[in-house]
Amino acid sequence: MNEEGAATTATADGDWAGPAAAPAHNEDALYLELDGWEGPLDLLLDLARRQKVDLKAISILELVDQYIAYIEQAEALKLEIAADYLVMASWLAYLKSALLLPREEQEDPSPEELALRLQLRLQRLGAMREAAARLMAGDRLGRDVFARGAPEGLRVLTKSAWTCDWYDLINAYGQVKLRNQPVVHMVRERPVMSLDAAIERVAAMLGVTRDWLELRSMLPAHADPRLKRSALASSFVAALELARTGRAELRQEATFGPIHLRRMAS
Amino acid sequence: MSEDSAPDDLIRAVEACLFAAEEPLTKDQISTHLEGAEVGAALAELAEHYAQRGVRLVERGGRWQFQTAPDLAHLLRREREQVRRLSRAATELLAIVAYHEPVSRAEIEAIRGVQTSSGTLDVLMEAGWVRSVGRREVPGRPLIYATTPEFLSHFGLASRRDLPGIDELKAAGLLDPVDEAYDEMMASDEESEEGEDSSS
Amino acid sequence: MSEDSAPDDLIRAVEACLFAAEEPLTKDQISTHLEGAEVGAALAELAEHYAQRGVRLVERGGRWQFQTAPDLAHLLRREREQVRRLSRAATELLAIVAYHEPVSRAEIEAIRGVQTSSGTLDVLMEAGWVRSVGRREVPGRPLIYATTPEFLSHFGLASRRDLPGIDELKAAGLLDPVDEAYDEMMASDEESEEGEDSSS
Repeated sequence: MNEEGAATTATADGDWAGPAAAPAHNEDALYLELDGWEGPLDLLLDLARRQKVDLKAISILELVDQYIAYIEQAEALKLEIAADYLVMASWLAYLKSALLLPREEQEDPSPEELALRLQLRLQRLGAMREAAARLMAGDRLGRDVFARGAPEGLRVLTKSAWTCDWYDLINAYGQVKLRNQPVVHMVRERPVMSLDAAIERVAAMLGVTRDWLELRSMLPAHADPRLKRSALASSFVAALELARTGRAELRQEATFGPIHLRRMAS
Repeated sequence: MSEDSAPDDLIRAVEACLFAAEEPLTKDQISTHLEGAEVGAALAELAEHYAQRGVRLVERGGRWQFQTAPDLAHLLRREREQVRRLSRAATELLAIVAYHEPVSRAEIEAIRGVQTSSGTLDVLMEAGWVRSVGRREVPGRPLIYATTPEFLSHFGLASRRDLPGIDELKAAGLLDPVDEAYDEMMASDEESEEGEDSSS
Repeated sequence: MSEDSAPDDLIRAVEACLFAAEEPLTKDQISTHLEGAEVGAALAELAEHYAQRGVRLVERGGRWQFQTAPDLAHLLRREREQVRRLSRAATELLAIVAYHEPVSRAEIEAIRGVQTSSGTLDVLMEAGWVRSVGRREVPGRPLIYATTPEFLSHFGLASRRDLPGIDELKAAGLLDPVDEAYDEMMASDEESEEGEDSSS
């Protein structure tokens, strides 16, 4: 039922139309429902309005007393009070005592400054409250004024202007022809290094030294790129084969790192 | 009576009522809205006032409504051209019609090797590049299609003979088998990698 | 000019266009529908013609629309509620955005003295009355919010200058942040004190 905690201030047609003081005009039945306020500033503004003077002329001291009395009463009734209301109460108590102190004992910022700033805040919030109420009271579309109930509507018909270029057309035809050509597979002769050749080659190179050699450095240097790929594959398998038969040992320090190999001491 | 002077409140109320209504209203319905007022005269006066304007007050089957003047209907529908690229399927279809015309749908499908959705052909006809040119005198008498003069002018062709022949397509690399082209690309990639290796 | 004579075709066309439109239209949108015609004068004449009728032509945030005259509201209010119910928090938030725009969430909270639940802002954005219009170039780059043309249209405002009391609020400094207002008061106090000093 409690619409955003503001049901108490909503008018019959649902629009908020006045300050939060609305339910509390009866001063005798002090209204102790903190839910009705949006926060300490809201409550302060409400109390300030009850001084029934221009917000520029409110008595801050009086306001402080009213606020503190209000909170104390709520506490006496053992109502749960949100922390920010209590923080405001103690700040206001401090402000009051500072305002009552002799001037020379005041620190910076002066209590007058703090009081003035609080007053300025209340004025600003109050101004927005009134502005909101006036805004809501204006001629609202769908409540006070009405748009045409059954507009015919303005239609925009989209016509497609198709486009295609010469290259796409020819290329498409090429692809069609290709897709439906009888497929003939031809395996062309490619330069390869056989496994036997690789074993022989790697073993021979290992025979020259006892140092670690990198596998890639053992490939034919100036070969056709396709032969090089074949040589890399075959040499790798050759290295594994040599290791398996105990003629070489392999070392790789990192995953995908270079592979080194050297002749096993015989 | 002069229409120029401010209309009276009843006329204004009927006017607003009909304007805001979501559907045509009978006299009685309007009257109910207006605390039982007699609205016949007001309706007649409003209809007369609006007769020359861009909006009319009309009665249809005992119900009253505002509507825009019929002579202005064309202004309320605006055409807008949107340039759209032909889809891959439509492009293939168009190419087949161009190279093989006149051609039936079944023949197009035989050449394309896939089924053709009817929407695709519609797009080409809408674009004005393909039209039906009669029926093939075979069982079923299928429609046959050919390209139009607009097709030639869009593609800047003097005649269909300007379409490149198969041999020319081959020479331009457009008919190279895909895997061969791929191999070539790979080979050149490796070469460039090596270049980097040796330089480092 | 006499409103009694038949309006010219351009006026009729603009009238029909706005009657048919489902949403308020800018001058440019109307013009686009009418083959680029200049419609400013026609709009002015139409607004004048309708000023006394049951339906008005109004401009809201640069967009034009017909709507019923406000004094007839009591006759047209329907049984069903067409207007969104706004909570007090939402109402206040909307006013703060409208009078201070563009404004960040922190600035809104400085005025209200409480945190704003995100749901409240969402309600206003969903209604289409408030939208985010970028970020403030300060640390944290907070989003800043402003009202929309729909806001003006819904609340019957020709522009933000029509917000009730905005000139008075501005003149009274009530739209300036507290810090600024305080500094200004102090500065003017000092000046007047100085003035007194020098005169003495």
